[in-house]
Parts: sequence; C-alpha cells; structure tokens
Amino acid sequence: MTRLTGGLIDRNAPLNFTFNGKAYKGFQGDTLASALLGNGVQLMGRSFKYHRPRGVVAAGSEEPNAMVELRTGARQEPNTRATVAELFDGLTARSQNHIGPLHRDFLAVNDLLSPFFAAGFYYKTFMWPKAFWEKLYEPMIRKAAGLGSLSMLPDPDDYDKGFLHCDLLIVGAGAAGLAAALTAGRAGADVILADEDFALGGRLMSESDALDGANAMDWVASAKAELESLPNVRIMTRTTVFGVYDHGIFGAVERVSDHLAVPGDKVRQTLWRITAKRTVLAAGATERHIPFADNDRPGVMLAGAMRAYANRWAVSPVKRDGDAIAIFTNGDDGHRTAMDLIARGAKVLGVIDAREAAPRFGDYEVFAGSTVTGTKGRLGLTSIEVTRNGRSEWHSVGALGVAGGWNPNVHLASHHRGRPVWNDDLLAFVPSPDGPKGLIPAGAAAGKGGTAEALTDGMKAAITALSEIGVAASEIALPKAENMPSEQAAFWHVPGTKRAWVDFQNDVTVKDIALAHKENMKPVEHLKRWTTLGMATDQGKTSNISALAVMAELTGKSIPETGTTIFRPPYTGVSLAVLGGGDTGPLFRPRRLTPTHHWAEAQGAAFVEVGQWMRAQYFPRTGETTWRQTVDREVLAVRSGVGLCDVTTLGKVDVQGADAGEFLNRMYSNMMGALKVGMVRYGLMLREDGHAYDDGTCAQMAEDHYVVTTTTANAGLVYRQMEFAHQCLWPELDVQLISTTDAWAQIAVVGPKSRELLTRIVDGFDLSNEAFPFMACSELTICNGLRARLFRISFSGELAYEIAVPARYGHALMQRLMEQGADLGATPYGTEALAVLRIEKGHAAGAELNGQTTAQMLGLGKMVSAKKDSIGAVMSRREGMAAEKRRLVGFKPLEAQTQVMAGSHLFTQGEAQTMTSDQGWVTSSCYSPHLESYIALGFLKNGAERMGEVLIAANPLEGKELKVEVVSAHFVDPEGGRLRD
Amino acid sequence: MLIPHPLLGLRDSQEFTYLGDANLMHRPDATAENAEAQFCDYVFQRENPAGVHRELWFHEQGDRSWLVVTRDTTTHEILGAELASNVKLGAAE
Amino acid sequence: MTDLTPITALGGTVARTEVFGALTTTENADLGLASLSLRAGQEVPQPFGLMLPGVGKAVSMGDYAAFWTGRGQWMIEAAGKAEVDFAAMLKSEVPECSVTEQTDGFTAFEIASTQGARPIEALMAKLVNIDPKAFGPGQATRTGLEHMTVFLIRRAEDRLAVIGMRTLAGSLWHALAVAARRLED
Amino acid sequence: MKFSGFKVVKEALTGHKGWTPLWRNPEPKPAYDIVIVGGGGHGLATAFYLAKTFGELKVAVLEKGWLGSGNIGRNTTIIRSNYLLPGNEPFYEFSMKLWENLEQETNFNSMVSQRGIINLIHTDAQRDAYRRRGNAMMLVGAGARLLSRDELKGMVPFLNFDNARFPIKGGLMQERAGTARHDGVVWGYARGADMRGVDIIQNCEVTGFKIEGGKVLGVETSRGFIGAKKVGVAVAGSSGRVMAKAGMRLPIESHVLQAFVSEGLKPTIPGVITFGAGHFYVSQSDKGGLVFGGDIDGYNSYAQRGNLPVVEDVLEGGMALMPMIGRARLLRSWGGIMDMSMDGSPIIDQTHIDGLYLNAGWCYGGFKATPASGYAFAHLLATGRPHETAAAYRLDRFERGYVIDEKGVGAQPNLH
Repeated sequence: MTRLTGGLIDRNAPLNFTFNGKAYKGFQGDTLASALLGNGVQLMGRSFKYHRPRGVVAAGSEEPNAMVELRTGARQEPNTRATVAELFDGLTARSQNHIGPLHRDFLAVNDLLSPFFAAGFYYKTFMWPKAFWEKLYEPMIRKAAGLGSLSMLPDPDDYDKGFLHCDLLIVGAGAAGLAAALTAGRAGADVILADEDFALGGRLMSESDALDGANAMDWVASAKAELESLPNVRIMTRTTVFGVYDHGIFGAVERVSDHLAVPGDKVRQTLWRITAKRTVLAAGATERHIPFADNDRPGVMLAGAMRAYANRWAVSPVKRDGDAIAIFTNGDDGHRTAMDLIARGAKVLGVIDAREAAPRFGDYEVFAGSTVTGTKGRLGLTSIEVTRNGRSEWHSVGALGVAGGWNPNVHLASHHRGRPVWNDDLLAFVPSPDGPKGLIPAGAAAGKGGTAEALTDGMKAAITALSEIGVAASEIALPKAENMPSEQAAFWHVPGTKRAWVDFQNDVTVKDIALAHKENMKPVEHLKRWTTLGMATDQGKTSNISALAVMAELTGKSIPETGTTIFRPPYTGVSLAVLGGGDTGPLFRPRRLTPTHHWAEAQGAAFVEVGQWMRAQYFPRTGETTWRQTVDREVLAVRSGVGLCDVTTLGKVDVQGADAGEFLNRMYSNMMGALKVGMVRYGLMLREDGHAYDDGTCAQMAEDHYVVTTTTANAGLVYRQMEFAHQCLWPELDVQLISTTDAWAQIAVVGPKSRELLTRIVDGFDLSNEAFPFMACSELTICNGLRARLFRISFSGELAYEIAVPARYGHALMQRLMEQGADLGATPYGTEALAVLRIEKGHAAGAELNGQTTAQMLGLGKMVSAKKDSIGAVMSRREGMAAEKRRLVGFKPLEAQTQVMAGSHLFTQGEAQTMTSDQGWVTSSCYSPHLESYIALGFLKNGAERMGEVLIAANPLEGKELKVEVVSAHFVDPEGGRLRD
Repeated sequence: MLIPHPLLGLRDSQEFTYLGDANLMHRPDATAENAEAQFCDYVFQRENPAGVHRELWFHEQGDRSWLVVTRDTTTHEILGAELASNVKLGAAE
Repeated sequence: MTDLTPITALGGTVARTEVFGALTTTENADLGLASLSLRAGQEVPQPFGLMLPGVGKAVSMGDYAAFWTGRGQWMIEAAGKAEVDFAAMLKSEVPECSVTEQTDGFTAFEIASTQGARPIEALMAKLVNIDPKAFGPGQATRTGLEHMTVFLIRRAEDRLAVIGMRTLAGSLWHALAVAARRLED
Repeated sequence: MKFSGFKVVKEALTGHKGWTPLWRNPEPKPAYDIVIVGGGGHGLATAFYLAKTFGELKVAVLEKGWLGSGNIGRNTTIIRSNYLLPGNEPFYEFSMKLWENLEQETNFNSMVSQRGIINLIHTDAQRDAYRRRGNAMMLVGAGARLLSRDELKGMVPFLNFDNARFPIKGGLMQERAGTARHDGVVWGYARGADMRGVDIIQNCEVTGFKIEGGKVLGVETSRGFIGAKKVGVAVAGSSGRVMAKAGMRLPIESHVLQAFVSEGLKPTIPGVITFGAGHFYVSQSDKGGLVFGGDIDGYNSYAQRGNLPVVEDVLEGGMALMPMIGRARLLRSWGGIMDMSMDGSPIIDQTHIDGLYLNAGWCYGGFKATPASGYAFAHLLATGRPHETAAAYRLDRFERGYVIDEKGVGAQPNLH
C-alpha cells in the first residue's frame, strides 16, 4: 500500500474491486486511478500506436493514458478514464489495447519498429500492390488500432432527457464557482451550479491551501450547506456541461448512477438541455507537461495531479513506500507539490527546476537550471537523468512529477469559434473576449488561478452577469485566502535526440512535429492531421499547447502566430446512449393508432408502419397460409360485395371563411371555386416549382366551409403549406384553417353492395343515386342519432362511400358495419388490398406522386387550369416540363403469373440496356385477382402512344427480366360506370 | 436556438419549422408579361447572405404562426421577429 | 341517443387513471372540445359568458373553459360534453365565427399532484422545454413533447393538463407515465 | 520524390533526413492561365487533372486559409455511386472509378477502402424505390445488391432486428462503396498538382473579381491582384459569398451540417450503414472512431457549428438502429457549411461572365464527388465543353425545368 495520511476518502468504507482480474481494495471517495495507485499499481495501459507501457498522468477528465474497459457484459464501457471512474464495491476494470497480458503486450513490437511509423507514414506506403491495401494492410491496421472494445450487445440501461432554465449557470464548483454561486444564490437568482466531479470544491480538494486559516474543505462544506438550503439554487454534481449552443443553451450530462454497480430503478444518465440567461465559466485549468526524453513511463505524471493524489486521495504515486519522488518544473507550481508531498510524509528527491534562479520554499533539494534528460524503468519509472550544463547524473526515483504550467479551461468559451487569446504573463491562452454571448469566464478558467483571486473573480463574475439581466447582487464576505507563488519560465521542452512525447495517447513526439515541419505541414491543423496530435480521447488537453510551442520554435514564430486550435463540443466524451436517450425500441418514435386499431388487432390483422401510423395491412383468416391468399380474398370481396377499410389516416383540414373557396382555388391546380354545397371534387396540388405535390378531395359542406383531404404521407406538409399560403401570401383572404384528422374516424365502405349496407345504418337518409350521386357529400345521422359525414368518393372504381363519425365511435361503427353486412359479405381490408384496388383502377399513390413527377406525367395535365393562377401553375409550363414525354401507363406481363417488380426499368426489345436507352420504370405492381394476372403501373416515354407494345421490364439487380405489354392504367372499368351507378 | 416569438416570447427553435428567405412571401404576379422569369427567380434564386438574413419560420408546434425572423447567419444572433401576416399586410398597404 | 358505444382514446370503455407517487394521471374522456376562430375583422365574442383569454392564457368558468391557441383562435373546453355535439352548441353561441368540432381530435390527460407544485414542475422539466417557473396557473401553451405536439394548461399550482392528438394517446400516455414513474423515488 | 514502402524503410534507417516538403509555398505570380479559387478537395483535384490530364501548365490554386480547411477536412468520408437519376449516376460512377485508381495516380495513400455501403430498407415502398435505384446503378456498371433481412442479419447482426419501431426489411448494398481518408485526398492531390508545377498558394483570400466588358481578367486577393485568363471557383459552402463578389446570385443556400466521431474502438462496424427511417449514417475509421452524421440543422448558416437538437436526433437514430453503440462516447462534433442547391444536385458550368466558371452546390455529398468533380471541372476549364458525365449540371437547368431532384422535394434546400 502506498497510502499517505489524511485525504478525503472514507477509510471506514472499504471497497473491493478488480483490475485485470486481480482483486484490490480501495475506499469510498476513491477513483479507480487513486485506488490503483493506492495499491502500488502504476502500469495501467498501453499507448495507441507504439503500445508503450503507460501509467496515470492526470487526476481528472483530461487523462490520456489510464483508460480502461469498465464493467462486464452488456454494460462493458470502453475507454473509461480511471481518473474519473468513481470506485464502487465490485467494480471490475481491464486495461485495453494490448494483446497478451498488460505487462507483456505482443504489440509492443510496434515500439521497436517506431522508426518506420513516423508521422504520416501511412500516406506514403501500403500502395503496392494495389489490392493489398484492402485485403491485407488495412485490416491489419484496423485490428491494431482502436482502443477499448464494445460488448456488441444492446445497452441495457435507461437514459433520460430534460430541460432546465436558470438565470445563472455556473460551470465548475471550485473556488470561483462556489463564490459565484453564493453571490447569486443570496441575491435570489435562479442558479444552477454544475460540476463534473462527485463532490464540490474543485481544485480546493486537491490543494493544501487554508481558507480563513482553516482547512479549505471546512469552507466548502459550509458553502455547500448554505447553497443546499437555498430553494433557488440547484446543485448538480457528476454533471458535465459539455457544449455551448446558441442563445444560452448548454448541453450537460448528469451521471445519475455511474457510481453504482448497476442503476437499478434509476436511469444511468440524464441529458439536460439548460437554458441560461447568463453563465459563469469557472471550469478551472489543466496542467501541461514538459516533453523530455522517454517522458512517458508509468510513474511520470503531472505534478499537480501528484498533489491531488496526495492531498485528496492520500496516495503516493510510487509503487513501493520509500521510493523517492522527484519534481521537474519550469515554475513555482512544481515546488508546491514537493512541499505537499513532504508534508504528507512522502520521500522527495528534490525539485529539478529549469530556471537558473530557482526558488526554494522548504526543506528539499533544488536542482536549479537543470532538466530531466532521460528515464529508465520499462514498466514503471526507476530512475531519471538530471542534466545541468551538459553534466548528467542518474537518480533512483519511483515517480516524477512534471509541472509545465496551467492552461485555463477555455473550451466552452471557444465553442462558438471565438479564438482564445495568448497571455504572455501567464504563458497560456485565456478565453476570447468574443466568446459566447452571456458567458463570463472566472477564476482559473480566466487565468486567475490563485485561490484568493479566483474567489474574488467568481463573485465579481456573478455580480456582473446578474446585473446584465437586471438582478442586483451584492459583494459577499469571502474567506481569507492567499495566492500561491506562480512565477514561471517559458520553457516548453527539453531538446534532445531521443523521443520526447508530446501527445501521450497517440504517441506523437517532438521529432514527429519536427518532421511535419520539414514536410511543410506547418499550419497547426495540418500538424494535427499529419501527426494525429491532439486527436486522442483527451482532445489535446494535455498536448496541444506544448506542440504549438515546439512548432513555434521550429518556425521562429510566436505561439499565438503559430495558432491555436478550435475547440468543439463535447468538452469530454459523452456516451452515445445518453445523447440518443429515451426509447430506442418500438417506441423510438410515437405511434399513431387509427380509431379501429384495437378492433383490427382483435381480428388478428397484420399491421404495417406507414410514417407515424400503424395501419392494418391485411386480415388473415383461418386456413389462409400466405398473405397473397388473404389479399386476393379481400380484393375480390370488395369488387363483388362490400369491403371496409379504415382511411382515417388521410389528412383532413377544415377550411372556413368567406374566402375559403377562393383560397382553395389558389391552392389547387384545378378549379375549386365553382364547386357546389354538398359536392366533392378531386383536387391536384402542385409545388411552386410546378411538380405534382399531393392529391385529395375538397368537400363543400356550406357556402363558407370546406373539408379538404390530403394523402396520408403529406397531411402535415399540406396543412403547413396552406398556413404558409394563408399567412405569408394572401393574409387578406378571410380563411380559417384547422386540422381535423384525428377528430373523425373515417371508414371506406366500398363495393357494389356498399349502398345496401349503408342503408341499414343511416337514419332515414336517402342514398339513392339521384339523391346522393357520385361525388356528393352530406352531414347526416346514423345508428339512431350519431352525427356523421358521408362522402361518395371512390379510389377503387367501385360504388363507394367514406363515412366519418367522431373518432371514439370508429371502433363501434366498424363492428356495426360488420354485423349489418354479414349477409352481404362485408369484409375488412387493409393497405395491401387498398393498393391492389387503386392499382387496378390506375390511381396514382406515393410511388407515382413521389415529388419527381408532373401532372402531365400522371395523365392529369388538364387539371392544371390555364384560366387562373394557382401554386405551381406558371412553373409547370417551363420548357423542360412541357417537353416531358413520360406518361403513366399500365403493364401486363405476357406471362400472367410472373410478377413485374416495381423498380424495374423499361427497355425496347432488342436494344442494349443502358441509361440512355432507358424508357422508364415500373412504379407499382401487384397481383390482380380480378384479372388473374400480375399488373403494374409505371412511367413510360411517350407512353400514351405505345399501347399494345411489348417491352422488356429489366431488373438486373435481381438478375431478372420479363416481357410486358403496355396497356391503359385503368385495368378495371375504364369507363367509370360502376362508381357512378 | 431560441426564437423570440413576437407574441409568446423566447421559444425553443425545435418547435419551429424553417422555410428560408422571407422573399418567398413575395410571390410574383402570374399575369405579368415575364411571369415565368419572375417565378424562376422567386423559386430558385437566393441572396444567401453571410450576415443579416430575413427568413421564415413556422411555429408548427406552437401557435402555428409564420414568423419573419431576422438573424445573422454568421453568428446565429437573432435581431428580431415579426408575424409574417403583419409584415405582408403592412407591405401591401 | 345513438346505440353505438364509444371507446376512450386509450381504447378502454372507461377512462384510465394511474398513480405515480405524488402524481395521478387521468384520462379525461368526457371533455368536449371545439375550436373557435375569428373571421376577418370580428370582435372577440364571449361564448357561454367566457372572457376569451389573451396570448398564452387559459380561463375557466363553471363547466366551460377556454385557452388561447393562436392569434384570433381559441380552444373551448366543456366538461362532460364529449357525447353531445358541442361544436354545434358553440356555433350557436358564436354564429359569426368559424367553429370546428375537436372533441375527438384530442385526448386530455389531467395530472394532479398531492405534494403541490414541485412534482408537476419536475415532470415538466423531464418532458417539455417550457420553464415551469414562468408557467403558473392560468398559463396555456402548445409545445413539443417526445416528438409529439401537445397543449399544456396549468390549471392550478398542482394541476397540469396535457392535451395531445387522439391517435397518439397511447404514446403520449407512455411518455407521461415513464417520466412520472422516474420521479417516484 | 516518389513515396513507397521502400522509401519509408530507407528513411527510417537513416533518421528521416531525406523527407522534403509535400508541396512548395510559392509566391503568387502576376498572372496565370487558370486560377482556381479554393484549395479544398475539388479545387486541388481540378488543378491536379488540369496539370496531369489536360496539360495546363500555368495554373494556380488560391486558398483563403490552409489546404483542405473546408468541407474536405470535416466530413464523414463516404464514397459511393448509388444514385438514381441519369443526370447523377454516371457522374458518381465516374468518380468511383477515379477513386479506385487514386493512389496509383497520385502516388499518395488516400486510404480508399471499399468496404461497402448498406442503405437499410424499412418499408415495401422503400424497397421498390431502392430496386429502381439499384437497377439504375446496374445500368452504369456501379454494381448493387438487394439484400434480404436474413442476409443482413448475417452481415451486420448487431442491428436492431427484433425490437424496432421501423423494422429492418432489407438493404441495398453497393460493395464498391466505402470510405477514403479525407485529409489524404487533399494532400495527395495537392502534392500531385505541386509536383506538376501548379502553384498552390495558401493564406490567399480572393476579395474580388476583375471583370471588364463581361469578361473576367483576374482576381483581387489579400496578396494582391492575380491575373487569369480563366477563373474557376470551387468553394462549396462559401459559393454564395464568393460569387456575390462577381455580382451573382445562385440557386443555393448555405446550411450547416454536423458530423461526429466517437472515441476509438476495436473493429465494430464493417462498412457504411445508413438508417432508412431516421437520420443516421455511420462507418468506422481505420483509427477506430465511429464516424457518423445525420441531417443538416436546417437553417441558413455560415457559422460552422450546429445545435443540440440535431445531435440528439442523430443519436436517437443511431441508438434505435444499433443499440450496442450506447456505451461508446462521442469524442468530437463539428459543423461544416454546405452549398445546399435547389434540387440537391451540383453545378459545374460556365457563368454568364466570360472566363468565369463555377463548381458549386454539392449539398452534403461533395466528398465522394471530389475526383470526378475535379476532372469534370478541369475538362470544362481546359476544353470549354462539359465532361460527358457532368453535362446535366448546368446553371440554367432550374429556369429551363430540367432539375435533378433525387429526393423529389423541390426547391427547398433544407429538405435535400
């Protein structure tokens, strides 16, 4: 054990866990990384490219090395940073990206071959022989690449989403964030305080600084207690604000139960969309390292992280108690780590300070003007080489802390592409002044990392933010604090001939940057892409600035001239499941059920998804073994008796107002104004670009009242288009629009016996052809007083009606029609039979009205009235549209029992089948039990003039072709006598 | 994004459906001599500015009003929103 | 009276109700609904004596209530009037206006809390991007909820009505139930 | 310098001393025969083919920032030729054939990887539409397979076959489709063009066109005036902005498209898969990240960043389709600006200004078109005639009524 004294762990709550199958113990309050270090485990993973042995580098979410596969089975979670994985009893973790055991990774051979794997090498080789890239090289690369693995099982956990609103969102609950929260909370503002950690305090948890002369955590505890008592403050721990979106909207993930073995009844995570009037970004800072030769060994870590492990988790980073620890720094901050380690009883070799005028703050050795120039220890650091003025000596150490300075966490401030600004005093980029509107950086995130200045800055940021939204907040009494010394030299890396890592995870070294420079990959984005620098899971948090500094040195430019990179959401990795939260199965999207759905279900109907709707597809009966048998029966029943079909899905829009007729006249291409009350007209709508859009009916219920129907697919779109026309084009017209699709259950009653059936349910309404002819409509009552609407319209070519009743009665009406029609052969039918009936009649549906066709093509050219203007009319007459020669026709296969596949292309017999000889295509096909033949519809060049011609319907995709005869699209009753009788 | 609805205040843009350039309100006169050319321009050509853009949003999951929103396409900052029918009627006067 | 027997939007013969901790959700199958739209140039009428509310507001008086749905448009609610031709009743009140029957266009779910506003507001936070703090009693709006469109009416601090499309009743109930259940602990 | 495995080994053994810049950083000359505006994939490919195939020697490419900083640097790297309409499919198939020879042509490994694309089918109507499309692909030799549900289960068993709102009923596959390393395409063309004498000039923003008597004479740039006999503009995403400097309006809106990459994972997804009932398409990069995207945000934008609703929409689709990706993490998202045209198809044409040529309107499908777009644009610039596969990409097709509308949604760019 390498535990020290103190810390914020609960020693009375020991927890068992395993790493690579070996059992260990940790404590409540530990992360996986601190617990492993506490057990003397330094080796935690392997690097991406060279498979170098790696240990933990950081203590937070920026960790590039210590990544594990957490949990097992379907909950296996790859690439989890051990530094943020809260320890729970029974946790299991495995290191990843190695073949064989972690300490003897077979792929470590890559490290020996590293000279061949220099930056950009992929692009220069693997090109010969040509076929080998995909067959050999790439599969090998793919297998070796990647990090952790997925279980390939569906994620078993639940995820939630939600929306929060506040006056002030505070990102980060360290010194600045807590001061801001107290200030705003006391002012009565609605505050959300979010922190990715499971406890409040931020860096205060990891430092030994006193507040008001006492342990800083005492102040944190009192601040927490006060904030929890304020009803206007919501504290959200384990919550990462990962992205800044427009107008003060933030994406945040709350890890509700990742700290538990299983979520139980809870969701695993919640995605919050937070709308904040103002935001204080108090996200702290991230420490950077200093590249030097072989600086990537387990045991080499950031000095600030080392301090956090010592102070917060009471662990020493060495494998064995008594091993010495050294610090390599370019500034005062490294000395703090030495002091804290000593205070906790660790053995410190000394501080290697690159500055000649290195200070000394306590009783430890200072190697002034010195650098670390080498390390030893394959699986864990054993010694370091310290060099001063060219003279080197080796020292035995078990760990080395590296302090290269701190980078403000400017990420969220840069999500709107505001570029961070270089600050020469801080030697760091600070947030851009033109960052997201309403977002104010504070504390270390603003470059004010001293505890005292962070507290003050947080308070001031809150006051400023609130004053902008008219909330007066007063200064609060802040605890007395100090700013620790933070002098620093612009010392970026230790020059040398050996490899010095800049990006640990992706194995990018100083040499790689030099090579990129040599090859003219100088713009920082080229550097990144050529070397993969900053593309690892830490998104360059620990590497980008060092790399810029090295490139700046090579180009002779300053760091800001060399550039920075754009920060993009998310701040840290966010599980894909929570972003796609909610239902992923049958309720992934809402389901619209027709009024007769439950009835159809009881009949054993098969259902089909039609957009949002579930519709009955067909109603199988006992003894029927194929769907075709069922559909053939349904179709024949309709044509010989009477069929019933729920057509509620068709869109219905109520159009009222003095100008309703004129309005519809402008919406539809054909004349609608001259309709009569009690009559229905078929209507064709065009898009403004002249193409066919939708078809439907207009029923005139009163002088100033129409009921319009649309296709199922376009119901919402047509309603929207009508609102557009009404509000944006012709607001002067007196028109009121409202959808009534759901209000009415509409049932098609179709077939020669439909009139007889309806006669049995209407309350004395005269259904005779004279009183209620084809295309008539009326309000009436049925079944002893139920209000209903009746439309005599037909899409099948048969005598047919559509009857509408309040939706709650649809179920009962269907039952009643079935009962009353039993002796007439009343048969329910679904969408399949519906399709057969309309294909037999040659009516266009979705496959023909697919947005690419014109009225001319559909044989409806005459419906575009030249006597008036309507949407799309002018454009439908353009040269290319007028020249369109394809027409909707019917096809019959010469062999009646061979299906003409929809999607086949049409060719003249004997011609080569190419795109230029293509004559058209088959849009819809079915078996017609009526004609005892397969039939089809399709578009054919000059189709109207080619009746009787035999063509090839080619389906090379499925290796088939057949001969079809061109016929009229009206296979049934082309004269239309049946529907008028 | 949040759309500052002139009646309802700031609303989630997810409640809206976007159409495009507010010039789509100015449908040409079909009886004009060069009507086809005017319609081609109306239907297909766009200013597509990098900067301030007047555009149509439909509050489909709200009060079903069409709005003319003025927005900077380079920053997404919204400078104002009006009811389209008011704009149209005002323009007609 | 017709001899056909209606079913509720959720498909039952009686309205569904379910308790989720502090929240109880009930299918309000008896609610009559009709939309009222002003024609060009009309004054705002007072059907059934209701002062039709302004933007984003709801009012109620006895068995009748109304909420604003758009400029010059309201939905009129009538408790217990689902089985009668409520649209005709309304039309006779306001013959000059456009009235459309909407009783079966929608399904109304009434959510009541036994612990005041907090559970209602917590539920809203999981479902709709409407700030509950600014959506007190007497507020009404339409918004999106799990890919559906709904009207919300804050009938009281501890009561919220969610009115969605009738054909989506099952999906809407599911969404409300899942969210309410997750608030239970 | 020729790149090869041999060269890599030699340099590895001699300390990488022999590598030289991939391209020069030349100062702009006063004038060129042809100036290409835009150092992205299409512009560089145009320059490459102008030099290599059409023998044009005095060519410059002007890039506002760094090479490949536009959409070629940020996309989901999919290459495919699975289009429906005769105006499109031969062109994309021509592009596919160029992809298949790209490495040999440029001597640069752009990692073209034909691991296949599967467009999933969820309804019978969709199957009919895909059959029509698949047959169109067969007609130009692009190859296609109509997969049954059972075949799919064998190939991609991790999809949600049994518990889906929109059941998977099959798929249309193009086996020759796949991905290419987007940056590698930029660099391959840039290096190839540079080696053939093209001046590639970075940090050179075109600020205006010099047009006299209806003829273009050159471009004003942040580095001074550069004369040109012909100017080809290939700045998709910024076409509206750049062509406005020539006084032109276009049948184009600029929209933002977001794309996403997950943290690296061991091999998970073999090829490219697209959801047919939601907005989600995905592949896995050689490095291991799941690269995926969905719909455009849907509003005019030049801001190069998107918003959260689309992020959620994309991942909802992803989770519904393949719920096994849930425990992977999103690493990075980005937003690129797309030239969304009025019919969803591109423009490669002369403008009404003599000598000024336009390559634009690629919507969110420009990456796969890069080689053919470059070739066809070079053909047009060099010969004055459109390449046969790009003959339909005329600017006047809108007014004349010959739109190429694959989706059938009309003149509404955000629906294409």
